[in-house]
This record gives sequence, C-alpha cells and structure tokens, in this order.
Amino acid sequence: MELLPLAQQVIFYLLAIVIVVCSILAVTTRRILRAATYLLFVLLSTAGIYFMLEYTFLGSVQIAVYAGGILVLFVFSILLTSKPGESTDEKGIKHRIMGLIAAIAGVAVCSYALFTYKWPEIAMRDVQSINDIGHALIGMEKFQYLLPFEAVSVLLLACIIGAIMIARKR
Amino acid sequence: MNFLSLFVLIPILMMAGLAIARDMKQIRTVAVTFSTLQLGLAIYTVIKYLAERAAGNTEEMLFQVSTMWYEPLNIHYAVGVDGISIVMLLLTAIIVFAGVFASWKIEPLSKEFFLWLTLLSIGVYGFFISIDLFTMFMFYEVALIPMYLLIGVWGSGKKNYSAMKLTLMLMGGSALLMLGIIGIYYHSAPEGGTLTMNILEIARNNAIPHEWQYYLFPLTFVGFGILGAMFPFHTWSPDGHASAPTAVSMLHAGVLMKLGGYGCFRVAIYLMPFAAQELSWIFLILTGVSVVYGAFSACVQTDLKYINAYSSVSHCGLVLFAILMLNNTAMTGAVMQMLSHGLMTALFFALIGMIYGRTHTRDIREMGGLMQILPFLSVCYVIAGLASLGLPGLSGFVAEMTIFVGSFQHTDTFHRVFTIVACCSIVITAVYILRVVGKLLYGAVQNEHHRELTDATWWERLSAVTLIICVAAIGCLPGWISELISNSLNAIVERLS
Amino acid sequence: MDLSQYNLIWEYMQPELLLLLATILLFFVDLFASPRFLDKWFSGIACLLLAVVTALSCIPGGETNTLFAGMFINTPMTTAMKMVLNIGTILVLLQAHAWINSEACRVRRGEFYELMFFTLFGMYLMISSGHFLIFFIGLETASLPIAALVAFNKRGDKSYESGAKYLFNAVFSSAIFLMGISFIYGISGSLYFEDIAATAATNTALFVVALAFIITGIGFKLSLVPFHLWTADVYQGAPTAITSYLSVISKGAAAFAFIWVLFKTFSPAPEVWQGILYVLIILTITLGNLFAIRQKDLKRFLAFSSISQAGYIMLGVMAYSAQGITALVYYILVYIFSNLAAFGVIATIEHKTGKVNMDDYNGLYKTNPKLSLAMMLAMFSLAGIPPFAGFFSKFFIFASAVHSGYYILVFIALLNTIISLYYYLLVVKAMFINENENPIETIKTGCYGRTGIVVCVAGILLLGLASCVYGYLSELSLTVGF
Amino acid sequence: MEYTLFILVLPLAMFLLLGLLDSKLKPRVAGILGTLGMTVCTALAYLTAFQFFTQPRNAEGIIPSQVPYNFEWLRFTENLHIDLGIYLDPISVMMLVVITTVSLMVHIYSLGYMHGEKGFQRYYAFLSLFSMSMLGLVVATNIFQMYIFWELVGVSSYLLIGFYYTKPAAIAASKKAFIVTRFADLGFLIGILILSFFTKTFDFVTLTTNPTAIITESAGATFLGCSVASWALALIFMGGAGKSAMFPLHIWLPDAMEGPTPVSALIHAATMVVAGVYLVARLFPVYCVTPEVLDLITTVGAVTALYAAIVACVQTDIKRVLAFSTISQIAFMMVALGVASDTDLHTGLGYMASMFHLFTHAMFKALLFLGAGAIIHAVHSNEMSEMGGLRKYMPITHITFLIACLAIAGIPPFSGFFSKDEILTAVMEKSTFWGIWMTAVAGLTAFYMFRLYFRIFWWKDTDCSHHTPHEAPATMTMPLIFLALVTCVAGFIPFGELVSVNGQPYHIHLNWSVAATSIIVAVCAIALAAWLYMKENKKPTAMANATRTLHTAAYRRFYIDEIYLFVTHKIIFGLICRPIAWFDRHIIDGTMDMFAHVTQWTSARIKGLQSGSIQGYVWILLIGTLLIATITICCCL
Amino acid sequence: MEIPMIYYIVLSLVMFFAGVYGFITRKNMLMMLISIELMLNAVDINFAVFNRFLFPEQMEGMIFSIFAIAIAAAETAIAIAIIINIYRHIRNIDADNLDDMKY
Repeated sequence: MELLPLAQQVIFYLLAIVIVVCSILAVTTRRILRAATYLLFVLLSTAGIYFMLEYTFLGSVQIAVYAGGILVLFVFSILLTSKPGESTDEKGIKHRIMGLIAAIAGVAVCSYALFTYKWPEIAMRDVQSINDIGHALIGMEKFQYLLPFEAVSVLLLACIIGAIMIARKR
Repeated sequence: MNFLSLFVLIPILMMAGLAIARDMKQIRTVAVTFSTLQLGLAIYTVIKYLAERAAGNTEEMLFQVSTMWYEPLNIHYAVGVDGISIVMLLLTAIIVFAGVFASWKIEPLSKEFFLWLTLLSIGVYGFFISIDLFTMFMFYEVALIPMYLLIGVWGSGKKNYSAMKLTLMLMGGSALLMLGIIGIYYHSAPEGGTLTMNILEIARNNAIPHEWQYYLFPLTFVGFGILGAMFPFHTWSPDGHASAPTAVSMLHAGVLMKLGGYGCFRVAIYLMPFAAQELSWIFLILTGVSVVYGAFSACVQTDLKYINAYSSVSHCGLVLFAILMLNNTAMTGAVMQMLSHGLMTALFFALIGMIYGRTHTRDIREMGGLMQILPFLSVCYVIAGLASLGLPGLSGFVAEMTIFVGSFQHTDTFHRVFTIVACCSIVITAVYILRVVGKLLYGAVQNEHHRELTDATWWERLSAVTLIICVAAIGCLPGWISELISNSLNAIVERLS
Repeated sequence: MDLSQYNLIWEYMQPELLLLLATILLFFVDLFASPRFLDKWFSGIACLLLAVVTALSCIPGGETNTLFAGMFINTPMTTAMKMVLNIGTILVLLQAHAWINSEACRVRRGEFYELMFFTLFGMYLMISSGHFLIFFIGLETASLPIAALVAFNKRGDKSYESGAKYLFNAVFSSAIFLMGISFIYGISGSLYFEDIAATAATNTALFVVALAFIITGIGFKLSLVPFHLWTADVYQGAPTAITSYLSVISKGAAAFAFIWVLFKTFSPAPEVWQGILYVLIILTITLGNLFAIRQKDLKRFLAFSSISQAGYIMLGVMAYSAQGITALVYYILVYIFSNLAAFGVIATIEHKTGKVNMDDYNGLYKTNPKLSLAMMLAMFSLAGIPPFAGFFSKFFIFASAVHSGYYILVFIALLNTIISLYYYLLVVKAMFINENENPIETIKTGCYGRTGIVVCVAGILLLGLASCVYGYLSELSLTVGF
Repeated sequence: MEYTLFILVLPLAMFLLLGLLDSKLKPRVAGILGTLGMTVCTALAYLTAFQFFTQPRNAEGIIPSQVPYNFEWLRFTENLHIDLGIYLDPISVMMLVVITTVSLMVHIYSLGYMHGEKGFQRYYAFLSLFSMSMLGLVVATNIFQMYIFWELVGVSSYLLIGFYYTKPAAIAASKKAFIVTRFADLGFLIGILILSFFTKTFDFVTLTTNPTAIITESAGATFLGCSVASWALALIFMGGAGKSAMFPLHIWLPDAMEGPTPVSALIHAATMVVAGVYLVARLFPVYCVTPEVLDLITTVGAVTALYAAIVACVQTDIKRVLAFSTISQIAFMMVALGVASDTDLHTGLGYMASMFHLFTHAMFKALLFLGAGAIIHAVHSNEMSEMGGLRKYMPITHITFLIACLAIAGIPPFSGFFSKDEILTAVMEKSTFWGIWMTAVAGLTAFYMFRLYFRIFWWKDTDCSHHTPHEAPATMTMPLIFLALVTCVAGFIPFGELVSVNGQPYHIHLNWSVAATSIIVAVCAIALAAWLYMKENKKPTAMANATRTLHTAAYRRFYIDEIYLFVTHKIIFGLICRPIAWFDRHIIDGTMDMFAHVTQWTSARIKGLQSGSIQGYVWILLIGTLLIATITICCCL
Repeated sequence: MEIPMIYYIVLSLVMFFAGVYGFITRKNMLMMLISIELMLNAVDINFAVFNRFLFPEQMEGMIFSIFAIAIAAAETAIAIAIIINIYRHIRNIDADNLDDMKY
C-alpha cells in the first residue's frame, strides 16, 4: 500500500493529532465512558499508524483485540461499576502536580536519550508477507517464535483461570 | 577424631542430655556431670600439651587437625592449641563448672537456662580451639547470641534494654570483624597463591600488603575490642552485667570478654604485625584511657554489679593495653590478666549473685555489716577484692606486674609514659574495692531484715571455693603458666620484629 | 521444521514440560476426584507431583544447552535454580494445606494449585530465557496469576486491597519494563540476549535509560527500593500462603532471572548497572530495615525484612562472578527455608487464632514451645546468627561482594545487619521474654504444616553445617563462564 | 643455713591453719598455737643471727652475705625475673631479730590483751600473716620480692587496723592506711620499673655491687632537670616514705591507731613503718650515686621529724602521741641515712646510726605501745583526760614505761641515747644547720614523751573514774619487762661491729660534745614537762590559750588531713570520678543510645513514604527510575 | 518515507506519559486501567516503528507487539476481575479507598 509522500504526511499528522489530543483527553476527562471512547480513538489511530508502517497484520490485531475485545470489556465493566453519566473526580491538585512532574520528567529524560542517540540510516525495504509471519510464529529457528507462542497460551490460560476465580461470586 | 573436638562435642551431648532431662534433679545431674567431664578434659589437655612440649614438639600449635569444610573458599574446620588457648580452655572449663553450681536454683525454665548456657560455652570452646578464621568467627558469634535470651529471660532490672544493647553492640563488633576477616582472607596469599582461612598459613604466607593492613587491623582490633570492652565501646558492659543472671555474668565477664583479647592478638596482631606496630599508639591511648577511666567510674557507682562491670572495663582495658605493647612479656601479662580477671571477676559475680539472691538489692547504700551475717560470702568477697586490687599471692598481682614490667620494657618513651598512666589504676582500684568492702561488709548492719539471712549453701561454697583456689594457685605459682604462655607467644612476637 | 529437535526439547526443557504435565494432571484430579478424597490428599498429590518433577528433572546436565536458536537456555545452574524454587514451592504448599482446606477456601482449591504451578512455570521461563519476549511472557505469567492469588480471600479482610495494589503496581512496572525493552530493541535490533550483548552501544543515554527501565521492571518483583512500596501492603493483606510464596519463590525467581539478564545482556557495561545497583542496595537494605523496626503486624514486618534481604541478595549480583552466583543461589535457598519457617509458624497461628500481631505472640513460648523455637530459629537464621544456615549464606554473599572490591558496600550492609538483628530479636523477645496474661492457647499443628515447619527447621540447622550444598552449587557455577 | 626458710614458712603455715580453721579452733588453742609458732620462729632467727655474726669475716673484714635459698618465681624477660629467696646480710639479720622479737612479744601480750575478743583466731591468723610478710620483706633478695611482701604487709596492716570491723572509725582508718600507702607504692612500683628498665635487674646484689657503673651508664636520659635514675630512686623513696609515714604521706599512721594496740606496737611502731628506712638502707649504695635524692631524704626526714614532734606535743590521745613520736623517730633514721655516704666508714656513720636507732627504737617503741595498751586496757580509754596518777595502780607498767621514755628522750644509759647520739653526730658532721634542727627535735621529743608520761602516771593523785584501774595480767607484763630489759642493755651492743655502711667493723665512739648538748637539751625538756604536768594545774591550759592559733593548728595536725580530704573528696571524687561516671552514662552511653534513637526517629519520620496509595507508590517508582537514569547518565557519560 | 522516525517515537512518548499522568491522577481504577492501556499501546508503537525503520530485515519488533497486545489483553482481564471483586466488596472502585494498609 504505497501512499504519496504528501498524503502520507497528511495522514500521519492527522493521526498524530488525534492520538495526542485523545490521549490527553482520555486521561483528563471526568466522564469515564468518554475516556473509554477517547481510548478507542487512540487505539484506532494507532492501528492507522501500523497500517502506515505497512504492518497490516499488526494493525488488524490491534483493531481486533484492542478495539474489539478489550474496549468492550471496559465498557461492560464501566457500566457495571458506575451509574451512567456519573463523573469521576480527579485527585487533588497535589496529585495532579505530582503526575505532571512525573510525566514531564519522563518525557524529558526519554527524549534526551532518544534525541542524543545516533540512529543509523537504513534503506527502506519491503515488509514481510503474512506468510512469513505465519512461519515465524511456528518456527524454531532464529527469529522464529514457536516457544513464545506456546508460552503465551499458557499465560492466557492462567489468566483466564485467575480472572474467573476472582470474578466469580463464591 | 581429634580429642580437641571433644570440647565442642561434650557440650553438644550435654545439650542433648538436658533436652531429655525431666526434672530439676536430672538437669543438675547432667549439668554437673558434663561440666566436670569438661573440666577433666581441659586438665587432660593441659597435661598432654605439657607432655608433648616436654617431648620436644616445637610446632607452633599442637594437636592440629584440619578437615576441609567449604572447599570453594578453602574453609577448613581446623583446630589446634598452643599454650594460650589451653589456658583459656582451662579457664572456661573452670568457670562453667563454677557457673553450674552458682545457678543451682535457677528459675524459671531451668532446662532452657542450662541449654543456652551450654550453647554459649560451645561457642567459647570452639573459638579457643579454632585456628581457622571462619570457624573461629562462627564460634565467636555462637557465643554472643545466647546472651540475649539469658539476660532477657533470667535477668533482672532493665533487662530488656540491657540485653538488646549488649547484643547489638557486640554484633556491631562482629560486623566489623566479619569485614576484617573477609578482607584478610582475600589477601591471605601472594598473587596467584591459594587463599586460605587458616591462621597459621596466613601468617606463614605473610602476604597481606601493608596498605591493606592499615584498614584491616583497625577493623579486626576494634571488632574484638568491643567485646573486650574497649573505650568508648564498653557501655554494653555495665548494663549487660548488671542485668544478667549470676552464671551468665560469670561466664560473660569471665570468659566471653576474653574472647576479645584473645582475638585481638590471635587475629589482629598476629596476622597484621606491620599495622599493629604502626597503629598501636592510637589504640594504646584508647585502652590506656579505658584502664583509668573504668577505674574512676567504678569509684562512684552504687550498684555492686556496676562497680564490677566498670572494674572489668578497667581490667580488660589492661589486657588490650598490654597486647598492644607487642612484646613477649607484656603479652604474657595480658594472657595472665585474662586468666586472672576471668577467675576473679567470675568469683565476684558469683558472690554478688549470691548476696543479691538473699538481700534482693545490689545497692551498697542499702546494705552493710554483711560480715556479721554472711561471714563465708563476705570473706570470699574480701578475697576477690584483694585479688582484684592486686594482692601478691593472688592472681591479679602476677598478671598486672607482668604487664607493667613488660610494658615498661618498650623502647619507646610514649609507651612507657602510658604504662605509668595505666599503673595509676592500681591505686584507684584499691579505692573502689575498699569502698565497697567497707560499706558492704564492714560496719553496722543497715537493714535489720538482713539479720535473718543464712550463709552460703554447699553448692555456693563449692562454686566460690573452686574459683578462689584457682585464683590463689595462679597467684602463688605463676611460673609454669607464665612460661607456658610466654613460649607460645614467641611465634607471635617473632613476627613483630 | 526439523523433527529431530523434539528430542532435544524433551531433554532440555524437562522441568518445564514436566511441570505443565503435572498441572494437567492436577486439573484432572481436581475434576474427577471426590471432594472427601481431595480434602485429605489434594495437597499431598500436589506436593508429590512437584517432588516428582523435581526428582526427574534435577539430573545434573553437564553443559549449557540452547533451544530455539538461543531463545531458551538450559544450563546446570538454571536447573539448580528451578529445583530450589520447586523445593520452596513444596514447602509453601505443605504449609498452605490447613488454610486451603478450610471451609472458606475449599471451593477454589483446585485453582489455587493450578495457578501456583502456572506461576512456577512462568518463573522457569524467566530463568531459562534467552530472549526478552520469553522473559517478558515469563514475567507476566509469574505475576498476573499471583495477583489473582493475592486477592484470593473473599471474606472481609484486606485481600482485595492487596490484590489491586499488586496488580496495578505490577502492570505499571511492566509497562515501564516494556518501554525499556523497546529502547534496547531500538539500539540493538534484536531481543536475543547474546545479540544485545554483542551489538549494544553501551555509552549512550538511551542505553542507560533502557537499563534503568529494565531494572525497574525486575526490581519491582524483587522489591528493591524505591520499587518496593507495594510489598508491605500486599504481604500484609494476602493470604499467608501467598505471602510466603511471594516473599521467597517469586523473589528468588526474580533474582535468578535478574542475574541472567544482567550477566548475559548487559555484560558489555557491568560498571553501569553495578553503579545503579550499588545505590539501590544501600537504599534497599537501609529503608527495609528502617521500616521493619516499627512494624507490629508480623506479615508486614516480614515484608520489610524481606525487602532488606533482597538488598543482601543483590550483593551476589554485584559481585558479578561465579562465586557471586553461587552465593546468591545458596542465599536464596537458605532464605527460603528461614523465611518459610517463619511463615509456617505465622500461618499456623493465624489459621488457628487469626492473630498476626507481634503483641499477640507475647509469652508464646509458655504455651507453644515448639512453634516458638521454630520461629526463633527462623529469626536467627534471617539475622545471620551461626550455626544456623543464615550465617553461612550471609558470610558467603558478603565474601563474594568483597572479592569484587565492594568493601564499603559490604560495610554498610554489615552495619545494617545490626538493625535487622534488633527487629528479629524483637520477635524473639515477644515470644520468650514478654509476659502475657492470656497468651495464644496451645496449638496442635496439622500433619502437613508440621512437616513443612520441620523440614524448614532441618534446613536451617543443616544447610550451613553440611557444606555439600554450597560445594555443589559452586561446581555448577563454574560452568557459567564469564 | 637452709633452716632460715622455716622462719618464713612457719608463720605462713600458721596463717593458713588459723585462717582456714578459724572458729573451729578454740580461741585459746589458736592463741597458743600462734605464739608457739612465733616462738620457734624467734628461736630460729636468733640462731641465724648467732651463726651469721659469728662466722669468719673475709679478707676485707666484711661478714660475707649469704643467699641460702633462692628460686625463680616468675620470669619476665631474660634479665628480669622475680626470685623468691632469702638474703642474709647484717641488716636483714638484724631485722629478723627485731621482727621476731617484737612479734613474739606481741603474740604473748595479745593472749592477755585480746582475751575474750570476738575473732581472736582471726587476729592471730593476721598476726602470723603479717609476721610472714614482714620477714619476707627483710630477707628479700631482689627489689621485686620486696615489693611483693611490701604489699602483703600493707594488706595485713589493713586487715589488722580494720580488725574491729564494726567500728566505723576503724574501717575508715584501715581504708585510709591502705590507700595512702598504696599511693606511695605506686611511686615505688614506677621507681622499680624505671630502675629495672635502665639496670636490667631486680637483684639487690647486682644493683649494689657496682651501682655507679650501672646507673651512670644507662641513665643519660633526664626528666625535668634530673637524671632518670634520680627520679627512679626518688620514686622508690616515695614508696618508703609512704610506708614510713614521712611527711606528707604520714596521715594514715595516726589514724591507724584505731587498730588493737598490740598491732600498733608491732606494725605501726616497731616493724612495718621502718620498712621505708630499711628500703633506703637496702639500696643505700645506689642512693649514694645520686646525692640529690639523699638530700631530698634528709629534707623530708627533717621536716617530718619537726612536724611530728610539734604535733605530738599537743595531742591528747595517748596512742596518737605515740604515733607522732614514731613518725618523728623514723624521720630521725631517714635523716641519718640522708646525711650518710658510702665513701668510707666515717662518712657512713649515718647509715650505721640509722640502723642502730631502728633497732633500739623498735624495742622501746614497742614497749611504749604495749605499755599504753596495758593502760588502755586498764582505764578503757585512750584519752589523757581520763588518766592520771596511775603509777600507784600499775607499778610494772609505770616503771617499764618510764624506762622507755628515758630511752626515747636520749638519757644514758638507755639504748635510745646511744643510737640517737650517733645520728646527731652524723648529722652535725654533714651540716650544722640540720644538726641544730635535729637536736631541737630531740629536745621536743623528750618534752612530749614526758608530757605523756606525767599526764598518765602523775597529774592527779587519785583516780576519779568509776572503777579502779589494776595492773595487767602476767601475759601482758612479761613482754613489758622483757622489752624494758632489752632497752636498758641494747645500747651496749657493739652495733657498729656488726652493721656498717660497707660491712667492715666500726667502733662506736661517742662524740661527747654532741652527746652532752643533747643530754642537756633533753633534761631541760624533761624538767619543763615535769614543771607543767607533774601536778594537776592550769598552766598547760593557759599556755594553750596563749598560743591558741598554733595550738589549734598543731592539734589539728596542721590541717594536712583536711587538705587530703579536700583533694580526695572534692577533687578526685567530685571533679574526676563523678564527672567521668556522668560522662560515661550520658555522653558515651548516650551516644550509643542516640544511634538507636536516631534510627527509630528516622523510621518514624519516613513512614509517610509508605502512604498506602497505589498512585503514590507508582509515582515514587517512576521518579526513582528517572532519577536513577538521570544520575547514571550524568555520572557515566 | 518522508516522515522521520523520531516523530513516531515522540508520538509514542507523549502517549506513554499521558498514560502515566492519568495513572497517577485518576481515582477511578478503571481510569487507571485505561491509562495503562495507553502506556502499553505506546510501547507497541515503539516496537513497530523501530522494526520498520531500523531493522526491517526481521520482524522482531512487530511480533513482539503482537504478543504484547495479547498480554495486555490478559492483564486487562485479570485487572477487571479484580476491580469487580473490589466493587463487590466496597461498592466503589476508587483507588483512594484502598489505603487501609499503610506505614
């Protein structure tokens, strides 16, 4: 999916603005359901970024799992735990300043580190096909991921058991 | 199986025996049997040692046995004795023996009391027979920790505070010590050699660099010095001794504080002779101060045990002081002082315990005229006092004189001047001893209730007499013991020159 | 795909596969056995299975084996570490028996065992990983189910609060950890440990930030200061069995994994992470101790004690040598026995009387001499008093740190042992010295619990005196290679 | 002469026997056992003296000294070792005789005097202990052996002074005696240390054979202008001065009179207090190398003699008078030693005179004390005011006491005259100033002794106390008579033949000008005393009132005790001990406690970190991470 | 491609620390969870971007992202279970109420 450079830029900035604005809104809005909605926008835009990077599989997973799965879970639990329209308070000013300090300091440190690092210039090349991804996920060679694939299944199983155990009434 | 290990094995068996003992009678039987056995063993060791030396065995340590324990670090269970350690073993055996009788009626939890006491003695015996730094250190700590419970459970007064302070300060010492020992270990062999914990091997390798000795010597010396009640780390001693039960005070002041002195020269000075010479002046000042300072402090105390504890500070200060003189005579004196102080301070604490057990006070202002009521105990107390102030014919004199003469042979004027300062303690000692004797034993009976008190029972007499005999024996015939020690010190002194 | 590799997988991944097998077996037992049978034998079966896993897989292999092109590494040392964890888990299970079979918990008994086994599996992965993806999966497998376990109790106690605290802290730190990994990936282009070590540009700010983030992620599990704050609250609120599991097994696994991450991945820049750890160790030991001295709740108290213990454990990492690894593994082994002895006693008493306050323990010796003795031995061992095992482990770990030249650090650690001795003695004091008008009544310990405590006490007494354990570990550590 | 060992062993055995059996023995049996032991001892001592002095002299006319017994007790270094042995030379043999004689007399006397006292057995045990120690002191072969027994006599003295241990005054006195002498002994010990450091020996023979070489060779070092050797010897003298109650270390002796009177006779008059003189005499050749120390000895002795004599004039407690008289007389001996030198027999006259006076003084002072004991026994008081006119009731005591008084006053033909005359001669030859000084003191001596005598035996005609005093029993009078006899004849012993500075016989010839002067002075003093005290009258009171200040000062012993009390209580206890004890409890111990408190305090202060809120935890976690990263970046890059 | 890599990274940084801010300032536990999702999502972007721009030969970063998404889902599941558990206990999901244990 080749895009024109200009279009690419426009799309990027569009996505970037959506991501930044929605991220900030998601963590500052008082309505929890709105926050979930903003999160949805962020997640979708992220998927958009993946598509831009030509990681279509990743983008699909993002939409399917995050937007489709996790967010639904969120909405359900929000509806379960709060009355509609109820707004949630932020913590006091002290905490907001603390949060701001942490966030700004974090951004500062990380951007210093990132900007001072000399990134190598690599010629772009085509991304791997979905076929390759499939092979990588069940291969045992280097850069193939059978073991994590199996391991993560155990993790998911464990989490399911755990979640059920906690969430069920008895 | 080396017979020296029996010193550790017998107390272990004793603990087993105590564990299955049912009533007080059985507990006593076990305690007496094993402590007598131990005393016998100590005497046997002395005889065997003398015989071996007479037969011309000139090894530095006799009856050496070394079993590999932790191979990766070359840690051995290594035992061996020289004249100094057997003297100390004998001292321990005597005091444990006397201590068993002194705690004949200990309550409550008598079984536990003896168990802990025995654990303490395991540590002490083990320490004296070890020639491997690790084993030595291990036994050292084994000896420290039972103190907490012994004081905490069976003590009196502000026992919790005292027990905690004592334990923590001594552990502070052993913290320094542990670092020192590890440091010594990593410099124990020349570049490329096999590192070792064996004291004799380290001495033979003589590989600790001089600049390292500057760090390691203070660590080990202060580490052991804290147990030896070195100024200004002595404050655990008055509180600790005052709160401890009789037998524990005896064992602690009598033997445990000697671990400090013994360690100081067996580890600090023997292994780091260079730093010992260079830095001795600092510690001389500290120990010299503690000799006089302890004595002065004792002058105004009113609690019998505090007086004795400060007196111990003074006397043990003398031990360290003499050790730092780094010559054979003074160090011989130091060992003899350890022996002598061990015996007489144990005697003191035993008597104080017995008096306290009757009058329920240790404040000398509340007592008086005990000579009329408790003649046996009082006479013993006077004898102990006389030994403490250095009456010829009792052990204190011999030890102190050896120290003073030895110290004064030092070629450096500074050391000689400090010797004179230390000498002053003999006058101050007389002051506080006579003060107590005058107030406590002489004069009119202060408290009429005391008139009904009964004099010592047979076990108390046995305990006191055992110690008095030893004090007098050393005081009258010091020659062989001094020679025994002095010969063993040659190896250490040679390294210093 | 090369089928011949399956043989190797079976051979090299034996602990993991056996453990999964055991988990599946437990599933079936849970499903099909009668409740009365389970009341009696479930713990036994679980322990037995784990013991079998341990026995079958502890065959000491000679050399380092890698699978999946370096993603999974099996060395004699990793096997030994896993076995250490197994032993600890068996002890935890033994001690949990009485509690898990109580009326309130019986229903979720099966899940308890399964989740335990899963987390253990996660830890195995962490220890054996040669790739950050595996490491991360292992880390999450080892922490997410634990969050569920922490919130295990449903009655009105603090369990839910602890669960939330643990989970949110875990998730947050894992996010930071992930950020760190992403930076590392940006620097080296690969997540295989050996690739990172080979290509990472160590003298860049990005590398340092990445390292700091990764240390945070693992430091959280180890509860190093300042990532430790969740520890006390979680330990206090979680069911005692889980607390003990968290404090020894989870912490031990994290330490083991930490070694490999640092030694393998960051070996090009040891001075950087040693510098960071230097500060962290001092903070950890000191703050842990400072907080511990004022605790009254024994579980909270042990939480802070375990924080400062983590600092000591890290000394072995600092050493960055075969000796350091040996000392660390040995330390953790001893720590497992000591701490579990303490938790065993606490669990027993808490289960019978619900009392966990230090003041409740006043005069315990009068009524429960054996429990008090076990507790005392545990305290002494934790404080490093000879002849108990704790002394040896502490000595060896200090020795290893000194060997690498950290005299000052060890000195500070040693000074801290004095503070730690103080609060350990407080417990002993409560049991032996303090008077109490109505002490805890005489408690009859169940068979499993007793076995658990007895084994721990035996370990405390013997691990130090019997030098073979340390010797064996030392031999294994020589195969690590630096 | 190996049997000399038994002179030491017998009393020791007695001590152990009586001490261990204590109340299991009947008091009478104990007393007799002790006395018998002492008798044997005395016999052995006489036999020794006889054999020793009758043995052939060597080529230089010196009686060779002997070491019949010596063994190494404790070895310090190659050269320094404490030997225990017996060294027989003229002065030690002389001392043996003196000690055993007086001791035997006291043993016998005590059978009567102490009859019925509680702790009779203990008393005899201590007496034996003292005898053993004192005998050991005089036969010491080396300076350290001397020190050992020196300490032992100190302790026996302590025990005997404090014999009445329920009496607060006795306890205080015993403590004082011990501590003051102990303080002096510290000087002795340090002196020994210094001396042995330079000479590398303790042995008397080695020290005295060629002292000049040893000392000048090694004592190049100086301290405060004096050579170290001088310091050493001065310090050793300090030890001697303490035991011999020289000013200003004399304060213990008057108080020591709280002990039983026979003890005062034995220890605080005849034997132990002269140990200081004996010590100087023993080391005399060494002292001769450092004349400045001898001058010091002279000065101290002379000052003490005058001081004690003045104080003795106004005391009212008869034992106190005797105590000060003892101090004064010992000072005479010290002065005599101080003015002597060892160049030849003539200049060494002082040495001989000192020893001679020691001998005679021991006898008549013991007699005086025992007499005083008999008087106290009779009137149950020490105070002069309680006495008077006793001559009728106690004739034997009266006569023997008079003999002793005459002897001490220096009236021929009693022994005191001869010895004191030699001293005055020796002093006069060295320095006229000191000669006149000492003569004046001799006059004072005669005055206060006869003041004492007249106050006791004359003054009033009839006794007004409630009961009639009676003569003491035979066990008490027998020793009195024996000692009186000795006092009468001792002056005629050819003492100089036996004891002299270099061992060669010295023929005593009286210097009649000195002798005449002293006799005249003494007679005048006696007359004055008789005028004042023969009959009860108001003259003494009037005189005392006339010189109130001086009288009070003298009566209060010139406030020396008060000064000591001030120094010990206010300065040592108040300004050193208490502050140190406070410092220890509050500063040193406080620092240790402070560590604990600071830890606790910090712990309480930082508890806010553990706020219980998830966000707080996370914030700290994140900030911690960022800080670590920042710091590391700053440090490493 | 025209857009420099660092733009993407800054984007993800902003997202990450917005999450951090939210996590610290919000009381509601679900909000905290939403913040966490933001943070995880930001990391995923990082991986993908690094992979695409710097190391396009392999797929390490992208695959890691896939796994990370899966794990995030698992986390969310457990977290929501715990939140519901808390809601059952105290009828409230404010993090501020969870400070019974402190100091």
